[in-house]
This record gives sequence, structure tokens and C-alpha cells, in this order.
Amino acid sequence: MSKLISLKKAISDYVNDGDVVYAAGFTHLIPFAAGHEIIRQGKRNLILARATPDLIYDQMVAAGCAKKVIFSYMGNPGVGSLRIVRTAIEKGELEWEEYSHFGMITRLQAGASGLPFLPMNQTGATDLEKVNPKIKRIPDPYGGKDVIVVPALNPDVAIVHVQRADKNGNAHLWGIIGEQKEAAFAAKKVILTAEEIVAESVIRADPNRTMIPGIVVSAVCHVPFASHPSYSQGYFDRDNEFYLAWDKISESQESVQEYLDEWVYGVKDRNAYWKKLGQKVHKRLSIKPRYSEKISYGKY
Amino acid sequence: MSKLISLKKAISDYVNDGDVVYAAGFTHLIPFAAGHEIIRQGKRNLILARATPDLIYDQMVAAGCAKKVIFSYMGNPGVGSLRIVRTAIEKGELEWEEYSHFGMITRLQAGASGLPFLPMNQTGATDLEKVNPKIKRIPDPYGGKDVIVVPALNPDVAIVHVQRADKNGNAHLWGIIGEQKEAAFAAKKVILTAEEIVAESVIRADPNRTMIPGIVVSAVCHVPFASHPSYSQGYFDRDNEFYLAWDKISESQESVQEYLDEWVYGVKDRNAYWKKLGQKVHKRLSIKPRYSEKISYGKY
Amino acid sequence: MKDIKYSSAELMIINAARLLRDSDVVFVGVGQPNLACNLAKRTHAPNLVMIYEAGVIGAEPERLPLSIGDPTLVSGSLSVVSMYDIFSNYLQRGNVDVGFMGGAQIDKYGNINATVIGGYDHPKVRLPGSGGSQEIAAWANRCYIMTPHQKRRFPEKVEFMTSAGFIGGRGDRDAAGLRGRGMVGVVTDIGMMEPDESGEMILTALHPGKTVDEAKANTGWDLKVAGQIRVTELVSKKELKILREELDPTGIYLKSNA
Amino acid sequence: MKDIKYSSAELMIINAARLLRDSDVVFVGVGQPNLACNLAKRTHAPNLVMIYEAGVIGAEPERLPLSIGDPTLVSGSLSVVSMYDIFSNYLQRGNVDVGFMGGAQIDKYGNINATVIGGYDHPKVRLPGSGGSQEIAAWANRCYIMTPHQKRRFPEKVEFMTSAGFIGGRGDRDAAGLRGRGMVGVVTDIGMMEPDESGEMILTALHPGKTVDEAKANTGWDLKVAGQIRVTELVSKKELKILREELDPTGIYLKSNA
Repeated sequence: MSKLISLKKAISDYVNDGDVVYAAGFTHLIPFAAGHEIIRQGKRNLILARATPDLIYDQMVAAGCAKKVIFSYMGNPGVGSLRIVRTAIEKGELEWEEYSHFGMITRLQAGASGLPFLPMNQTGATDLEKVNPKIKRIPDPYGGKDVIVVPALNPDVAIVHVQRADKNGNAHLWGIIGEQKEAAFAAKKVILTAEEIVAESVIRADPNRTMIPGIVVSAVCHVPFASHPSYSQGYFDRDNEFYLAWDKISESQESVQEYLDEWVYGVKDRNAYWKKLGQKVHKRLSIKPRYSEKISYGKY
Repeated sequence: MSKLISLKKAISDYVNDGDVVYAAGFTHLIPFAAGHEIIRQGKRNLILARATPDLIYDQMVAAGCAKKVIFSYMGNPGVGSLRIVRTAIEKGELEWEEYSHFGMITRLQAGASGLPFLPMNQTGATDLEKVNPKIKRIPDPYGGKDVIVVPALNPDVAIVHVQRADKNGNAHLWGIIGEQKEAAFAAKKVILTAEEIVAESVIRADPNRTMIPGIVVSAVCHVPFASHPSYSQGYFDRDNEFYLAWDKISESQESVQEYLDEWVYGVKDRNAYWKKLGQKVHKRLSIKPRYSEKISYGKY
Repeated sequence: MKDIKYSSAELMIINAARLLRDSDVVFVGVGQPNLACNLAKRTHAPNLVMIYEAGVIGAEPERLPLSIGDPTLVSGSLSVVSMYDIFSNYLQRGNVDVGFMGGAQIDKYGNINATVIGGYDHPKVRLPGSGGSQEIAAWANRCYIMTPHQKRRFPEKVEFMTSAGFIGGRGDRDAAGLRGRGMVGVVTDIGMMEPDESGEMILTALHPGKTVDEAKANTGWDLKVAGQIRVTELVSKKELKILREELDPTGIYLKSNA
Repeated sequence: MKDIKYSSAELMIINAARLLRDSDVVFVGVGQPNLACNLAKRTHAPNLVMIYEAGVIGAEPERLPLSIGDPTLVSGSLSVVSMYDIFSNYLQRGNVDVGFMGGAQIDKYGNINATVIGGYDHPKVRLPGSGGSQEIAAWANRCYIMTPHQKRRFPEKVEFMTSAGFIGGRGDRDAAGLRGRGMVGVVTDIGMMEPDESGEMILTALHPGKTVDEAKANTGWDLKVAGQIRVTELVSKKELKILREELDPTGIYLKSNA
């Protein structure tokens, strides 16, 4: 029953040209390794959905993988503009569909719940509603103000990076948990990358920590450091220098191409990428442990 | 900023006659101590809401505290009928309002979210919809089947028992987490009882475990064993013998009155109740620890 | 083999267990359904994933759980989630293969009453109510029920429809747009009923030694019989041994209808 | 005191910090709002609860967070929840007292544009978009914004309303049924604007040494001035010391507009 395969095979088997892909995460656990593998395999016409598209979507758009983005905040987190996506939109070269954060996450929550839509209260700001026909308003059947509704989002594939999973895809994650759970339940297929593959007994020792159950997972891939230059809470730090560097790299097509050639096309997999980063970077990103207090579930 | 007070004071200050009370829990962490204190203080005309009213609501109804129950499954869990509530309904002495589990929990989730209502998919079983006018159906604005909607439930008071909390009400809970979080966010006031009051640093050592934040809590009460005869995962076992015994006790008004006289009116507080239970019961309910695997959040 | 003795409960549990497939995700109730699932897991379905409406996924109870929220279901399980999540992300989303139903009455179209006998507003017998069964019946891929074959339990039409089978016939279920296939098997102590093309429950199997007449006499509607009626496999020593020695050694759930 | 030197950023951050009350629950952004909140916490508001849209409650960052999802916000915080929970249970439910807004434009009625300059379909400058600001503006009890006082940042009417202030006047906000009180304070490097009874932002305070004429000249609408105009308290050595030595020792956010 093991779903443990290489990331290369997972992307090849479960991501098709034209798919709606949700590479989940809010700043934390961003699945860069999977994004790079998608670029290497030359997937095309993807619809890239995420509340917060960041550098990995910038890179995938730069590599020509995407025809559209669905988002609610498009930025280089903590740095500034997401130059490539932004320029592609300004030039009319990329389709986009836009929500507020709550609208975007509500779409996923509806998808995860198997509902056709979910409501939100009014915000008074109606301009997004005017430009996005998927955002509608309906009466409150209990006599209050009209509510805003958005339709379910059910991506073809969700890609989620986690701290630890067993070979069946039961996964513990902690720190900022953004919309990972919702993306996994909403999607038709789920590719999991994990810092560590652990025995099922480790998962079963703390079931309240399991946010994604194996029953919704298609593939489990052991990919340490898959989230670099983002981070994995408790494993390594965010590479802020790279986020700053990307602000420069993404200023010209040439430097972007050079980056992709060297760091994506030029490496076989994440292991090669991590080695290439070198010990100085490894050391800069290393962190000391800070442990949780244990709890007892009790023998019953 | 400490909200730590006695349970007696908490019930006196925050529970008023006529309130909608949600004493949360699905078999686990049922706040019996708070229910007994409500009985001792002679609160009247309460509307008792919970997906799964069990023995504590049976006792509160028997003691004359309630005028109505709102529920989705009324039973003595694992044993059978909830005799007192059932008889009161059959005799027309108690009002009731009824949902499916999902309907009941959806009402709370809407309440917790600050929404006027939430939708559910159709189930084909329409009889409950016919007898409960709060259950409505509305069109799917995206062209699918009509959906069923239920209105938000915002109890006046939620009572939640937790394994550990700090004095401000930030609480860790684990094991079956039922609808505790939703009840706490939905309610206007929250009374927390806790097996242990811990330093804030214990809570901060595992923030992903915190399901209820102090900012929504009105009172924190240190009440070990507050959930007996239900249980607290990792602390003690469910007293199944009592659940079986209640099936007999609740057969006659006399034996119920005797029970209340001895175990509720006859004891000052939960501490006295627990002592009165005696060492044999304590030993029968004691459990051996089974610890979670620790995680690291990392020093950043 | 013919001198193996078993109770009605054991007969039903063993036959229900056989309906489960390896890797099924099952929404389990306590009592007999729990025993059936654990028996299947210990025989032909080792990868069965047991889900409880209390929010527990992948339970591996070390002792016999005495309620649906027993702490033994939690310790060592794969995941524990909120009630809202279990009903939305698991059940409504379509992640549950099998649901086990309970109820006081089940009718000709597999509809279940677990709410009330007599009028709703002035009940003669007030039953526990839906709990999760309204949703399980609608959204699990396959639903089963185990119940002794008695006329009062099988009326032609339930007095209150707590959970939908095929409503007034299969077309009604399709019209409501329910994702699950509905009540696909009723296991009794006489045999088994399954829906025909119209959604009517018909007799499709008999346990060894039981007869069509017994089944008809104990059913509240004019029970049709399948063209090919199956006789269920004999209860095996192995199945009984697991039930009696490992799963319910004190016979809490096995003794009924002995 | 008059020889204390500070940057525009420091002036705005210190004045924003002063608007926070002890025990406020604040929805914090990174950068200047984060510094303002941490400054308030270290001075007059030790019980301030800082919430981040990444889902972190009660953060006590040990280093300067460089993004809204910095791991230092998580380690040692009171709680971490999903994005859906932070927007529904916290913000929409009304558990947030203060929201700090950002945006490229803010208009006469406190509405914010963080979406686009030029037409939406063919943008001249495509900005990041709403993120959480549409909801923060609607549902936090009090909203503040810090922004340099420049004409292009203060147009009479935003080109795209990402987040509502008072829309076309206070009546519009009431009609939409928004729970929060809206944009109650705009802190600039010249002074402060607050809404009058109609919801129009008017000049209510000046920083020491600044003038009404400066404010008017740098505002895109005909800026009204409050009857009683306040002069803000001088920036103190203590406030500057905390900012410079404890909170942003390398001056990442403090240096701007120096």
C-alpha cells in the first residue's frame, strides 16, 4: 500500500498539461522542489492557483508552464513585487482570476467540504465583485444582509510539503498551516513531499497532529529541503537572501533564464540542488531545536 | 489579566436564567462539574444545546434547570436511551429543536465564523426539514442542486473542559475534539474548566495544539476530573459503570432525586465529589501514560 | 461443520464483515458494526480504514470500545479531527466508502427511521434521532444495516424518514443528487436483502437452514425474492474464534439474540 | 528635546504605536505596522495580542520578522491556526480590535486601492491585490494606515476599491452592514487624518513643526481641517531607543524616508 515514489515519477504520473495546480502554503512549506520538477518536465498550460503565489509561481510562469493564475495576493513576501507574474499580467500575456484572501480560501474550503459554494459576509468593497463574475451575492434566507458567495475550487492536483509523513501519506505538519489541509481535501489528486518519512507508529503517537490523511494522497515523495528558499518550521530557516536576490534576478529575462539553467534545468533533483547550494548556505539556514511539551494520550 | 476564578463564581457570574447554554463535547471532556454547579445554583429555563446531550443534560433536566433542548442525537452513549430527556419530550414537558449531527455542527460553525448561515448538500431525507422551520433550502447560484441551510447558533454561554490551559484561557486539548473550538468561538461567553492550569510557556511551547485562545474566554476554572463520568484523554478513563448505573437510576424519579441529593446537592464542589467517589473508583479509572512524539518548532 | 453453534448476532456480524473490501474506508458505529469491521480487518481486509463520527480516522482499538467516543479509539489512531471536518471533508466530500446504519425501522425502499414512533410532535416513543445517519446514508458509497428480521422493524413505509434509502424509488434518490449508492445491503438473522432496479429491497440470500417463508413472514411488505437466491457461506470456526476470543471476550455484543 | 533626530518612518511608527490600547487584539502586517505594535507592547500596551494573517496568534518574535510568515512569529506564539480559521473565527466573527492597512492609494472616504493603477483589464501598474485587506477593513473594529503624505497616495477617489473605508460616505458603510468602525486614523509624516461625521477624512493633528498648508498641498482633495487641531506629542528618546536598538537594529524598516 506504500505510495512512496520519486518526485520525478509523481510529477510525471499526476500532473498533466492544462491541469489546475494548487501548490499550497502561506510563506511556509512552499513546495519549490515540485515546482522545479514541473519546470524540468516542461508541463504546459497549467492554471496555477494559490492565495499567495510567490517565487515558485514566478519561476513557473517564467519557464512557460502557465497560462493562468488564480490568486489573492501576488508578491515576493517581505520583499516587494512579484515581477514576472506582474509583468506578464501588465503585458496581457497571462490570464488571471482574483479574490481576496478570504474569498480564495473560502473557495478551497468549499471544495474540501464537497459543497458547491460557501458564503462570506459583505465587505463593502465591491470592485472585485464587478470584475470577477464568479463572485456573486445571494439573499440571507434568515432575513439579514445579502451574503457574498464564491464557488468551490477543486484543483486537479494539490502539492503539499510537510514535515513528516508515513509511506501511506498520513502527514504531520506544524507551524503556519495556511491552507494545506483544505487544498489536500479539495484536490482530485494530492502529491506530498516530506522532510522525513517516518514509521506509521510516529504518526499514530500523535493523531491530533495529523492534518492530511493517507486516504486522500496519491503519491508520497521523500524530499528533504523541498521548501527552500522558503522554510520548514523546525527543520531550517527561510533563505531571505534568496528572496532579496530574486528581486534582482527577476528584473531581466536573461538573468531569469540563467537562474533556471543553473538551478532548475542544471540539476537532476532536489538533492543535487541542495548540495549545489553548499555548506555555507546550509549553515546559514540551520537552526537549533526548540521542542514542544509532550502530551500523553494514555493507554486505554 | 488572569481569568482564573472558582467554578462557583464562574457559573454565578456568567450563566443566567433563560440562557442558551452549550456544554460542549462528543463523549469526551463532557463538563459534568459545571453542569452540577448549575444544578446547585438552581438556574432555571435554560436552553440546553448540544449535538449529543448525554447524562449531564439528563441530570439538568431532572433538576428542573431546562425548558428546552437543541440536539441531534439524544442517548446514553454506548448504553441506550436518555431516559429523562426522552420521557420529558414524550410527556410534552420539554421543548425541543432537532437537527442531524451535521446540521447541528454546521449551525455552530456558522456561529463561530460570524456568518448568518451555512449550506449543506441535500440528503434526500426531508422529514426533519418539514418539522423544523429553521432548516431551509436555497438555490445554488452556480446552477447545481438546491442546498440545505441552517442558521448560525450563537449560545449565550459555552462551557468547555480542556486538558490544560493557562490562566488567561489559552487552552490545549487533544483526543476527540468534537465541537469544542466551534462552540467557544460561537458563544458570547466561554467558561473553561481545566484538568491542569499551566504556565503560559507550556502553551507557547506548542502553539499548534492551542484550540481555544484566551481572547474568547471569560473565566478559567481549575477543576481536575471535571469530566467524570466522561473522561479526559491522557488523564483518566471513562467510568462506563456509571453510564450503565445511570440507565437504572434514571428509571424512577425517586432514585434520580436520591442521586442528585447525594452527588450534586450533597457535595460542595468537584473536589468533594471526587473524594467521595473514593480510591477504588480512582484506581479503576487511572491509566498509564502513552506519550506523543515530540516535535521541534526551532529557535528562530 | 454443522455442529458449530452461534448466536443471531454472530451470524449477522460475520456476514456483514464479509461485505467489506480491503482498503474500504468505513464509517463505523459501536457495537455490532465495530465487531464486523474489526473481524474483516483481521481476516480478508487488513487495510480497512475505520472512521468514527467522533472524528477518529484509522482507529486500532486495543480493547472493545464501549461507546463511539471511547478513548481506546483515539490512542494509536492515524488522525483525530473535529466533527465539522469529519462530516464535511470526509463524508460530504466523498471520502467514505462504507457506512453502517442503525435504526428502529427500515422500509421497502431502504429508508430508515431512528427518530420517532407515533407523531413527531406528540411522540409515542421518542428515539435518539439522526446523529450522523442522515448524512452517512446520503454520502457514503455503500450503506449496510444489520438488524434482526422482525416484522415491526421492516414496515412497508417508515413513520419518519431519518435517513434516505431510495426514498420512494431509485428515481427519487437520483433526483436529490445524492452521491452515495444508498442502502445496498440489509443483513438480518434470516438472510440478506438488496435493492432491485427500482430500489425495492428484495430477498437475495438466505443463511444456511433459513427459508424464504420465514423471511416473508417477518417482513412488513410483500417481500420479493431474487431469481437466483444465494445461500450464505457457513460461519467458520476461525471467524467465531476471533469474535469470541479477541474482539468481545465478555460477550457484550455477541450474546444478543443468542 | 528639540535636537532629537528621527526619520519620517520613525515618526509615523511612533505615532501609530500610540494609537494602540492595552489588550487590543491587533491584526499586524510586517514592516512598519509590526514595529508599531512591538513598540506599543514594550511601552504602554504590554497585553497587546498580535495576530498575523498567516494564522499566528499572540506572536512574540525574538528577531525582526522579515515576512508575514516568518518562522520567528510561530515559535513561542500562543496559537497557530489555518487561514480559513483566522479569517472566519477571528476576523469575520469580530475578535479583532485593530487592523493595520497598507495600499498604494487612500481616498477622501478612507477607501484603499491595493489592486491596480489604470484599468483593471489592462493595468498600467498591477499591484499585489487585496490579500486580507478587504476583510480587515470591513471587520476589524478600528483600522489605521501609515503612509507618507504625498498627493499621489491621496487621490480624491481611488481607481479601484480594494478595501472599503466609508465608501461614498458613512451611510454607505452602514448600509453594507459592516461590523467594524472603518478607517479611524491615517498617520502620515505630516500629521493625522480622521473621519468626520460624514466619513470624510479631515486633518485632526499635526506633528511638531508641520503645517496645515503642507498637509493641504500634499492631499489630492480639498482637505478640511478639524476645529481643534492637535499637535502630536514629541517623539521621545525612549521610543526611538526601543525602535533602533531592540526592534530594527539594522534599520531595515526605519531608514525609509529618513
